[in-house]
Amino acid sequence: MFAQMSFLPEQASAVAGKVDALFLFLLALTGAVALGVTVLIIGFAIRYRRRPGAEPATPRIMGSTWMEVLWSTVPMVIFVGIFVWGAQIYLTMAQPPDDALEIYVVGKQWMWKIQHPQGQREINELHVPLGRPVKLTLTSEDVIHDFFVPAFRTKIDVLPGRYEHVWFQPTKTGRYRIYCAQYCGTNHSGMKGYVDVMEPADFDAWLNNRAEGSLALEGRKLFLKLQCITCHSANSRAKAPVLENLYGQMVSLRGGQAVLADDNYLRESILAPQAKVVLGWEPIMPTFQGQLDEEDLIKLIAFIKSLGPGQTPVRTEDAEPPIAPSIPTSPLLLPPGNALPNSESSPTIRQTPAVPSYTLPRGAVEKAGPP
Amino acid sequence: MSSVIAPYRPQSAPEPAPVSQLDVNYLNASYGVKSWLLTTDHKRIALLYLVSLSLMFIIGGLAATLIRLNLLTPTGSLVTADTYNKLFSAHGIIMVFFFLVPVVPSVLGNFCLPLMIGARDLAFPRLNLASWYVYMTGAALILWVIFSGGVDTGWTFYTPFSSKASHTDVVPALVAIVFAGFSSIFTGLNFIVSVHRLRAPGMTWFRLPLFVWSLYATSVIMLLATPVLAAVLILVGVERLWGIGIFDPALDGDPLLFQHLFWFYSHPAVYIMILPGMGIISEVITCFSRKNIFGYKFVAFASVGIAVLSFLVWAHHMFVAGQSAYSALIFSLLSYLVGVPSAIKVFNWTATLYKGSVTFHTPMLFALGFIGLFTFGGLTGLMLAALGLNVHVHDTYFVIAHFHFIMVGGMVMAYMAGLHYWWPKITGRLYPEMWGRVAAMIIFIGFILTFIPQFVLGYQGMVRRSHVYDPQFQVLNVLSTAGASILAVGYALPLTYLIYSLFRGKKAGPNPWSATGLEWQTPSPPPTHNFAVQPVVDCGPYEYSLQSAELGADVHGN
Amino acid sequence: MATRNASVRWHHFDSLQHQQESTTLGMWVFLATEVLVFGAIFTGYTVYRVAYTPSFEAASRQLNLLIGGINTIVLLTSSLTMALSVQAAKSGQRRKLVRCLGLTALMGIAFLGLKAVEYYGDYRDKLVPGLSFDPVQWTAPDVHPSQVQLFLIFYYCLTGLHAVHLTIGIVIIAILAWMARRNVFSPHYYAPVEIWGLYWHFVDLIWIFLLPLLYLIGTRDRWL
Amino acid sequence: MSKIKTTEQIASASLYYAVYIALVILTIGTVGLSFCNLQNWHTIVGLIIATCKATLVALFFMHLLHSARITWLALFAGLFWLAILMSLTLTDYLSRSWLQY
Repeated sequence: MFAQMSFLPEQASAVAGKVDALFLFLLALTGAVALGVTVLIIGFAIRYRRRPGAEPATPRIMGSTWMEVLWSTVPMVIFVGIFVWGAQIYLTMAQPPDDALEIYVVGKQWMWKIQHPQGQREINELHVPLGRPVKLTLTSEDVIHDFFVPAFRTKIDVLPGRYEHVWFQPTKTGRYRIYCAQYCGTNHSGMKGYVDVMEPADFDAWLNNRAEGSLALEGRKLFLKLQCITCHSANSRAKAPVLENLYGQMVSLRGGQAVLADDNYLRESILAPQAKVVLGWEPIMPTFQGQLDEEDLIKLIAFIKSLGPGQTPVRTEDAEPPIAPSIPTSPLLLPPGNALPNSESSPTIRQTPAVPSYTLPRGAVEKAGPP
Repeated sequence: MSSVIAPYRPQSAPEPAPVSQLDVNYLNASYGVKSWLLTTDHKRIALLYLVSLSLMFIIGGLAATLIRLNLLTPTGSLVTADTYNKLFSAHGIIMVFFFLVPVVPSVLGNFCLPLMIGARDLAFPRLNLASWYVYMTGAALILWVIFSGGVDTGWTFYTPFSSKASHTDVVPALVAIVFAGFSSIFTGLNFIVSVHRLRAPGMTWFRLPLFVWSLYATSVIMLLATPVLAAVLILVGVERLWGIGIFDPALDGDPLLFQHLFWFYSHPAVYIMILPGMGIISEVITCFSRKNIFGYKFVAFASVGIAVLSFLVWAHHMFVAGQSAYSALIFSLLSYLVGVPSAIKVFNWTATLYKGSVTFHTPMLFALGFIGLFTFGGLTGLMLAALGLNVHVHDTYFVIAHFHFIMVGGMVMAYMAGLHYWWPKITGRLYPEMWGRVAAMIIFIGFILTFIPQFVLGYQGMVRRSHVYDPQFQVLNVLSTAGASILAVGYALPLTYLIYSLFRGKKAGPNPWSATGLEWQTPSPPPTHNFAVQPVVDCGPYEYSLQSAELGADVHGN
Repeated sequence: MATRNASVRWHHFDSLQHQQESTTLGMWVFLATEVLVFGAIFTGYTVYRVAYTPSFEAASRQLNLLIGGINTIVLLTSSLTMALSVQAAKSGQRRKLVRCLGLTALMGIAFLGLKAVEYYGDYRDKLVPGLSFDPVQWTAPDVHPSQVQLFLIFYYCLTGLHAVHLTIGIVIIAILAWMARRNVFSPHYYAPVEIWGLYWHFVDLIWIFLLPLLYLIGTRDRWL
Repeated sequence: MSKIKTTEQIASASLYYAVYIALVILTIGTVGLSFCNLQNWHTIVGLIIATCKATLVALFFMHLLHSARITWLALFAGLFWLAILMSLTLTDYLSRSWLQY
């Protein structure tokens, strides 16, 4: 019922209702407090106004400790309650489910570039299926932007040089505004677009209609074109670690630390290979800083994430793999826990799930430095 | 008035001062431009600040006017996007760094603090004058930057936009703000040493007026936060000039580090703005309800508590900026802590009215308006501090409305209350009371109309710093602009009648409000050295009940 | 004597002693502010120092410890002469006061001179990001040119800000020496010597922390 | 504050020289230690020695030892706020990668 009230924007994600519930609760609570204070002030002011001709004598009231204690501790307790409620929602927002559909977003002055794992690319439009959790991995090519979808109640700053994540679960088909909420220069307020929430079947049709090479496939081409395969080969003469099944695992480094091979780690290892050198290998890799734009990086990372055992390309001539038959891409048709990017239609990739061989417990990751 | 037995009892009674003393005051003790530009009298320096800050307020207000006019239509038909960005940057920079932060300490604080503690001047008069010159240097520089092309970074100067992408005069703007910062450091230093060393005999810590307590707490923030701002702005300048990467992720820097250091100043700066306002309200509420403040020590310690806690909450400006979720949890919890002392103050002011003898003079109307608006602004702060909710409203007009409620609804209302309260002391003249009340009402109504729609806009998803917006937001934006025009009339009124009062206002006499503070025990305007004889204090600051009891009915006959 | 005291006492203080206590407190409060000016930059330094330890250690080893060490001694000596100046002022030894203040200022100048030599050496060694920097020489494992640059930027910002403070100190100490020659100070009035002494010692304190943070964060095998 | 304290404050020159010698020895010590292999402990050791030196300078050269409580308070405020700045900033950096996405 409340959601129909005109001052609330449309609710189109699973979390929107929770956010609005907290908002309406706080609105009622603070409204009551504000009303109480206002009534008291106006009431006192009128009740105790100076009457013409009356003496301005007033009782000498210095205060009351128990009242002070009361109105310090009661707000305190309420505040802690609000904090817990708000924190719960925030933590939900911060942890995408494992089966979320992953889509990449690159912000630049002043547009949103979106890449689907299947290779579809869009500008200022984001197509997503209804009901399926969607995890966005976002980065920026220049300054800080902010990906804001009011109908989803989600917002995240998009920083250059690192990946941020945000997720949502659309609950209603339709077109919803995307805004850039972080001031980013001249055309900041024009940096907007739409999320298109579609029925899963329509989404599949859309995906297939527009199929180009998948992201991982594009990444594979880059991997070969950039001669990465020369060192990161699967044979015994490899000069660099094999990348199969790397994503999501802990990697031991020279110097004794270990690091989780996540998006940010892969990104860093491409741009600054000397930063975290894998134990047992020489730091011989050159940097690719300046040779790759953000979209290329995403392609390469998508490729590395897709690499299952035995899937490293063999020779550089394999740049154009044979066309593969289309497979059902509807996320709803996939077995649970099988993330879409890992099972898409790259021909050299078998249809077996290529998810990391084990999943780390959350929070078990060794702390690392800033970005 | 001859029988006044004021709670502050000067050693020799504050009889109507001899004619010769009344004649010579700080305003007419000497004439000429030089006697003003080289003055070390805190009261004259306060007036120098008053004039320069009013000018800055008008310029910042003009920028706001253009912004609101541009937002009348969704397509932003008045100015170009670049101009719009420069306008809101100019508005933010001028209002925050060159008006709100210095205004109450530098004008009312400078004027009143020595009088209220019974001192002949601030501890370092020459430093005080120097701080005005430093401020003016910064102000001149920022005006030059704004009128020679402007700066388009917003007042927050987020990197890497400010250090790499912006093509405007960022570095001179940074330098100007560093100047303004040093000016407030000097002022804060002066206040702290004065409160410690120059209190009149008998003026113990718990007999200090609450305005002095709040100025003291403000000074602590000024001294300990401003240097961080100076340092981080210098780093941005170095990065920009030198082309290196302190905060540039392409060179292994971290843009969030800038935000941490920036908000370490800029969040406490909000309390630099609001704390002195709270002090003013304590003075005005007690005076116009003829009551002791309810819970003096709690209000005083709440000021100090706010000063300390304000430093522990800065990263609530960064909940969606990419800081760690654990850090966000810590800062959210701490943000709620700082709400407690503010709540204590509001409840105590309300309780002070209880069984008072309330009159509705202009300062009181402004003060009551302050309590209402500040309460509302503070309560919306609770919403912003709730993590899950913050994600949605962050960087939207909800935030804009929230901080305008605190800074304009709170701070500017309080400043108006203080200005009207001490105006007779400063100038020796009374302003037309009726016009004052009208202005207070107009400002209150205009303010509500301007900023309530912005809360709704923000929750509906209109992002801040928008030159153009979606058509469904237009109705509320037009409403807001309409409110802003009422607000503009409201602000123009005091400017007019206060200047008018300088020439035609009735003589005020030393104590038109029958107030208890030491500043009212000396003629209006005060003589150059404030007091003819050293005052001695033997009771608390708000003994209106005792005063009334001893004086009988005619105490408030004005 | 009385009239001279009256001329240096401001009207709003009860006595010279009252005034001196107030100015001393003022300087201490100002120094607390200064702690945070440097503290902000230290915080930035700390963040990157924790994140990029190997690069920071490698870069630190390239700094000239010989000059850094000598400069530390120079500054400590100047602090000694400054402390002796305050003592001389308190006990009214005018010639000693002038001599000690002069020595202090001279040692400050010596520090800046050595620092200039060091900066020039850094420039020749290609340790100045933006002006003269050689990314190729940083090849050790885990060492990155961009992170080395970050260390160097903080090195220049911190030592540069320190040098600015020192320069201000030198000018003021020189003025005080000149005033002392003109016999302005007496055992009753020496507040300026006292408070600017505090300032000078503070600048020394900053350097005491800069030495380990900039020069001594990795194991060294050579001075330069 | 009182007159008596002021006369007490005139410390003997020999104390200053002693402090100075201690400072020089500590400086030589800390520089010397940088040639020993302390692994990750260089900064910690360096900061501890620097804190000792700073304490000596503050207590004796800056007369903190005989100063009023308010002077201590000013110094404490500066250091305390620096601690706030550093520790709360580091809560972010040190916990950045705890929560995995």
